[in-house]
Amino acid sequence: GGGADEGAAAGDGAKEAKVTFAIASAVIGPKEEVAVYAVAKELGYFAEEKLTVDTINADGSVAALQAVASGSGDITAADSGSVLGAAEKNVPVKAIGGLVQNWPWVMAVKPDSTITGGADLRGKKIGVISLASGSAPYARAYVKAAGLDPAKDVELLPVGVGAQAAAALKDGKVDMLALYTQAYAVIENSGIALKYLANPDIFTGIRSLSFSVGARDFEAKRDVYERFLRAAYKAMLFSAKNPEAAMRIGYKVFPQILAGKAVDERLAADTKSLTAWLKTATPASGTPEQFGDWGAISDQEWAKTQAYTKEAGQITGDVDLKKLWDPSLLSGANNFDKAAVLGKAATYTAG
Amino acid sequence: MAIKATARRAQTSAPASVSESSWIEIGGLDKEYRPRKSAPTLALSDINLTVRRGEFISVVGPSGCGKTTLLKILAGLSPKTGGTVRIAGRDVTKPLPEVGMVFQAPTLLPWRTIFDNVMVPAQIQKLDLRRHRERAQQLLDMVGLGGFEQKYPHELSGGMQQRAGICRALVHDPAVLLMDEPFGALDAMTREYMNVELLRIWQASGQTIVLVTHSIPEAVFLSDRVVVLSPRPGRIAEIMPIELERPRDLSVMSSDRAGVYVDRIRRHFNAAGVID
Amino acid sequence: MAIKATARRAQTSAPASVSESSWIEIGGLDKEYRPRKSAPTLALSDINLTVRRGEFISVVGPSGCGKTTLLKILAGLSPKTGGTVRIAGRDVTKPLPEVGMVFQAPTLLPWRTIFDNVMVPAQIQKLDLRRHRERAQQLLDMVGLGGFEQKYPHELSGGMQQRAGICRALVHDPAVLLMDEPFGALDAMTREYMNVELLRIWQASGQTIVLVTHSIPEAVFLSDRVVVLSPRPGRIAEIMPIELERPRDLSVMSSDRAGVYVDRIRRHFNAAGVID
Amino acid sequence: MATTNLVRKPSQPPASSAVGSVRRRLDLREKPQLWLVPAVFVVVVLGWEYGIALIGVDEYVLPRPSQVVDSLWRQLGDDQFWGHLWVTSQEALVGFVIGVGAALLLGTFISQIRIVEATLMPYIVAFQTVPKVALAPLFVVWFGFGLTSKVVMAAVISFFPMLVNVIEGLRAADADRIQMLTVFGASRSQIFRMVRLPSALPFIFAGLDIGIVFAILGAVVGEFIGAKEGLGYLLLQTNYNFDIAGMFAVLVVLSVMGLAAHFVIRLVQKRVAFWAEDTKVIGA
Amino acid sequence: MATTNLVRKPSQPPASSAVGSVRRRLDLREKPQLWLVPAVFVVVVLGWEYGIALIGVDEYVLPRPSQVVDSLWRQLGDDQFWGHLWVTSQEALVGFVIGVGAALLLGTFISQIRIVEATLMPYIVAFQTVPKVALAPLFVVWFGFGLTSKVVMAAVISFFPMLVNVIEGLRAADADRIQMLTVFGASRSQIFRMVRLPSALPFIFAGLDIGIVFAILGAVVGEFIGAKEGLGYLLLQTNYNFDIAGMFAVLVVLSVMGLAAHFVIRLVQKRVAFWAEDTKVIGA
Ligand SMILES: Nc1ncnc2c1ncn2[C@@H]1O[C@H](COP(=O)(O)OP(=O)(O)OP(=O)(O)O)[C@@H](O)[C@H]1O
Ligand SMILES: Nc1ncnc2c1ncn2[C@@H]1O[C@H](COP(=O)(O)OP(=O)(O)OP(=O)(O)O)[C@@H](O)[C@H]1O
Ligand SMILES: [Mg+2]
Ligand SMILES: [Mg+2]
Repeated sequence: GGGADEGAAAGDGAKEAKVTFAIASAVIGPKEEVAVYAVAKELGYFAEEKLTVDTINADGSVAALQAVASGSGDITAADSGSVLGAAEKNVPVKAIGGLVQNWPWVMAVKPDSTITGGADLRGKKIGVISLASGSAPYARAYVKAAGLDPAKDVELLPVGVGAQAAAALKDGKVDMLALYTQAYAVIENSGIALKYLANPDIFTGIRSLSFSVGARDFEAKRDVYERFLRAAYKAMLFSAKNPEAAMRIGYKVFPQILAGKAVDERLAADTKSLTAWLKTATPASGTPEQFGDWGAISDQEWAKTQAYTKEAGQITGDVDLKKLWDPSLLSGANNFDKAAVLGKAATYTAG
Repeated sequence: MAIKATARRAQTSAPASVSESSWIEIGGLDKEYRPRKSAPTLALSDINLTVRRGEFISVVGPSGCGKTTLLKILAGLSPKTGGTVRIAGRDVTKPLPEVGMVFQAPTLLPWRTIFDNVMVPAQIQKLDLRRHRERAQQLLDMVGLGGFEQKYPHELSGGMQQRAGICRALVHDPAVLLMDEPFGALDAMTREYMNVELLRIWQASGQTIVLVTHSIPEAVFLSDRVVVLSPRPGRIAEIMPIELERPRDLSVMSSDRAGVYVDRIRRHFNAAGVID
Repeated sequence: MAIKATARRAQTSAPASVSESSWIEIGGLDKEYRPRKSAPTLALSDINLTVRRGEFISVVGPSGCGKTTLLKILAGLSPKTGGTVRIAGRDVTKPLPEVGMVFQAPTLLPWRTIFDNVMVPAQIQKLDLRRHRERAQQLLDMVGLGGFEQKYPHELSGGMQQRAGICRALVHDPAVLLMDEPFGALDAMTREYMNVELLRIWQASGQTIVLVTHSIPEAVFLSDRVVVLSPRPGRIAEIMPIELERPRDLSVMSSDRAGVYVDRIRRHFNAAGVID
Repeated sequence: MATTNLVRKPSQPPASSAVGSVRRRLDLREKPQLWLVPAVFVVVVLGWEYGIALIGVDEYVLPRPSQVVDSLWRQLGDDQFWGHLWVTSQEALVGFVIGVGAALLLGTFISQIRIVEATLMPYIVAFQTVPKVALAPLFVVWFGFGLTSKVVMAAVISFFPMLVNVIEGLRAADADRIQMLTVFGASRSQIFRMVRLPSALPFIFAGLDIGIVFAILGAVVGEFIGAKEGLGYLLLQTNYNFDIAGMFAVLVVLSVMGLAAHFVIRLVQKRVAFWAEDTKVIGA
Repeated sequence: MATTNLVRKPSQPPASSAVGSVRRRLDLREKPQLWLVPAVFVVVVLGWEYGIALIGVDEYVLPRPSQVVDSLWRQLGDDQFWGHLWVTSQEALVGFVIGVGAALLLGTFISQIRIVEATLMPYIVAFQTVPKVALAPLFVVWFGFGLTSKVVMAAVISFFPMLVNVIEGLRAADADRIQMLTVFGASRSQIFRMVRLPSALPFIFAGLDIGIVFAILGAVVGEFIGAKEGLGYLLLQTNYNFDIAGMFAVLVVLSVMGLAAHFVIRLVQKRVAFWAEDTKVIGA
């Protein structure tokens, strides 16, 4: 990848820096680590920013936040609810940019199911990943939005993700699943057909993953984080434009995604998964050419997210957003040459 | 304290072909130990012996000549290398129910009281427990362990443990009794007393007894015949019938005739050179 | 096959105050066993005994009277309940290095060959291994275990194991030797032979020996004095000096004077009633 | 020089009972663990409370004991908490009984018939090396989302340590004792009951001790996979809520459960395998 | 009636060597496990392959052996796979050595000094009951995301079974043997080496057998918490990719690892604790 032609990269005065990106999941898959990290690394976006970025896998958002707060990692893309929870517990973290902006959770039923919406839910069993995961509060909120009492009118069953969840739905142990879109992509990839229910409006504007860093050395590393975000958003744009190329790059950087299979065997399915993930992390409508204002989270979105998180029990009171949310890096992070990235994406062929 | 002989003897049914005079038959018996890690040892060689029903046989021989080995083969505990061993007409390939044994080491179970240790055979053979409890108590009293019934083996002295082992072998009144130096850990007086008691029990019950002993006078005092084994590998050096009239009491031992027997057996040992 | 006495005897340094005539001092010794689960047993009561250096003492008494208990207390293995026990001027509260012991049961280590079992004391006390290996071999040959050095204990007969146990107690030539029925599992001939050998070793080495035995003639034959214990609780019934001239050989035992001693000791047993 | 003492002392001298009462009073000196254990506890807790800041561990990674105690206190006042505790205890206990029971039965069977051992053991080892956590989805599919799958997890994890110890223990029986019983005509099952089982007790109790600890672990891990209640679920929940002190409070409760079970097992051992205690040598 | 046979038989009759050669040939009859183990394997695999359709289990829940073999075959041809295998083996082995070594040392120390045991044991049990998976963030803070945290996990999990067995085993030594050594002036450490350790061997080998299985488990679970390589990571990845056959292939590899370790340990046991083999009774 070329340097200057792709926009305002790190200034000449910028120092070389090392950054550890904590993946908030124990596995590497066709999601942020591919769309953000792998692409930025492979295409030299990090190098342009004079960054050397490494990854660690932390088992979930909480562990990832603990890692960045305590300095085991520098930056993570963690669930906003968990970020709020951390802030409430005085864990020194800061949110510096949004990532997943569209509500990633959705309800799915068997194709032949008679359930069409919230009104049909009375007496049904809903499969959630676990009662201590984002999927449970989502299911409750969904039921509530339909005017039912989540505690009485439905039963939540922890079914996990993947095969276990698919089996539970297929065997009729649950009537529907409450998972994130990308988890469904994996299920569909294995040849199981699903029918999705529309989310009510209440979920629009609730934020999921956001970039978060440790608060203690935030000021000192401000510049480094800005450079990281810029590279990350460039990679997002590239991935949005050409998910298949992004996926190929993902295989190159993380060969373990293949788990012993051939690229051709997995590419179609993984690209589908990655696309599903990208849809949640980019504006709901429009083409990549129209995307901009990467990472912005409006006050209204924060309020909605906070209300939802409170409802879910992850926080008990209001969080001081001024302390938690620092959007000051975003203008610099958006300062890059979109056209160059898009052009490269359009013509990219894996080397 | 009289130990009553129970009537079980009569029950032991033998094939009609087994004559009372060859109750135990040992023919051409060989035994070689073949340990995995060291050289084989020939312990017994060409043993031939016929014991009639109700006979009292003693086996004497230098240490290590194969006495214990012989008893273990009779007890069905150790496989023979060659020859035949039959008890009451049956080939001995595993322990027979009518055989009881006193071991060279007392081998009591540490988790059982003395009384319960003595009751082991009765319990195993599911005999009338009430009657055998009585018998166990009588036996314990006889050997001087009255009052120690509820103690555990490690609270007893070596000789007391051995006596408990004798009670255990007698409690179910086995038709054939194999005894491996039962009185080795006893002082001379207790030993003589036990000899007399054993004779009394034997006479009342009609048991067939094979006794291994290190005491030649004891062998002469108790036995109908004394089998003298030669040093390793054990061969029969002589089988000596003891023609002292029964019932015998300890005074027999001071008689000249007994002395002759003792001397004659003793000569075998000297001839063999025993040690070195 | 002569076993040379090593010169270690002289090294045993005793406080100047300890006279050679009270090498072992037992005063008012009491011992009560107090098991957790059953009634206490008074094993020894008011034992008083002084042994001079180089003396050969035998202890006899009915089974269960406390002989083993006495040896274990002397060996520092079992705590006394009352009284004093001193060896070479030192209170015995734990095992003393100059004491060796032959146990009533042979207690060999199953994971060691016979030879290595015999070498245990030399190894423990980090003695010159080369010289002691020679000595171990001599001892094994003496007791008739030549050729069995590389066997494991379970491949030996009871009497052979006991003999190995004797070799082990002798290999490091301890100043004080405690022997608990060392010849119990041996036939009469082997026993007599071992008696003679023991006397020879003792005379050459000047060891102080306390021997527990069930054989009264053996006690008389070997000892300077014989301690007779009464039945439980063990008390000293008599301490009998044996005034037979040394060196002794087996013919001594057929002498009238020896017979008198034997009879006198035997009377103690009869008087006590021994069993029941 | 003959000394005879003709006054026979009573076999239970008065001194004996006196010793008994002294013993009871000196408990603290005879069993210094009675104060040493709490002492160590206090030292550890104080060190943790005040040392944590020094070594620079953050509270949200390792909370201070005072915070944990606060949280614990709050939990203990909550009925739901006792519900969780009850569920996990139940799962662990039932799983323990099943796992250990199965190990006892299979171990007995296996060790009695050499050929069965040689044939089955490789499969058992192979199965044990499979991380049960990875099989969790299968467990849930097979045993449902309720108690059963957690009980199965607890049973499966506590099974193996017990099995190995049972097999090894039943083999350790003294050959002479077995010979003795054989001569008296004992059947296999009598030999088993009279000799093999008692001889195996030290092994079996070691297996039980390991087993109960792993049964609790198994139940908790089972709850990680898919549960609506139980301490494992509570762990997930507190972690999800970033309530690290609360999470440690649950961990403390789990520890106490394990401890209690350990002490019960050791107590039973002392009662059941009493002879091993009595034969110990003084000063060795 | 005196019978004497004066011809002394050679102590090694020719028959003896004949028996030896016959033995070697009859291996399959003397060790029927040599064909029974594979036989059971074939039956299980065939039953699984064809029975699975009958009982209606979906492939993505429990794949057919043929699929697993396919997948395994592919994995074995992949360099990455060998990397994963190497990483996990390393973690498990190093963890095993550390855990088991620490248990041996601490167990020795603990069992020699009663008071230390009474004081420390409660804490060890308490620590063991804590689900290590829940402590993941701590592990990561302390030991990083690299090999170390997995090694620690393997060590910690294999430690406890070994510890309990070591303590119990060192206690099981025969009191008479200890007395014997004591009389000859043996120091504590000599008693330990000459009696306690050999007596404890059956316990120690049971502990090793359990320990290696748990060390592999520990390494895998450690990889679950946060790893970029290793078979545990591969399990997560295949599961995430819905590649259930691939996941089972990894499980098979883990099983084989456990099996291999088990056989090595049993082989060593036969060599080291030979006397236990030799004293067994024939037919009991
Ligand atoms: N560990 C013990 N616990 C309780 N009582 C014991 C213990 N050891 C021995 N005794 C009791 O002490 C008494 C003396 O035992 P000891 O072993 O000293 O006798 P002994 O003279 O050696 O007998 P033997 O000649 O039979 O070996 C016996 O009554 C015995 O029951
Ligand atoms: N299990 C075994 N393995 C190998 N050799 C053995 C075994 N048992 C005994 N022997 C050997 O067989 C021979 C005879 O032993 P046995 O025990 O029968 O002698 P014994 O006559 O009873 O001697 P003792 O009077 O000393 O008890 C001995 O040489 C012994 O070494
Ligand atoms: Mg014998
Ligand atoms: Mg004794």
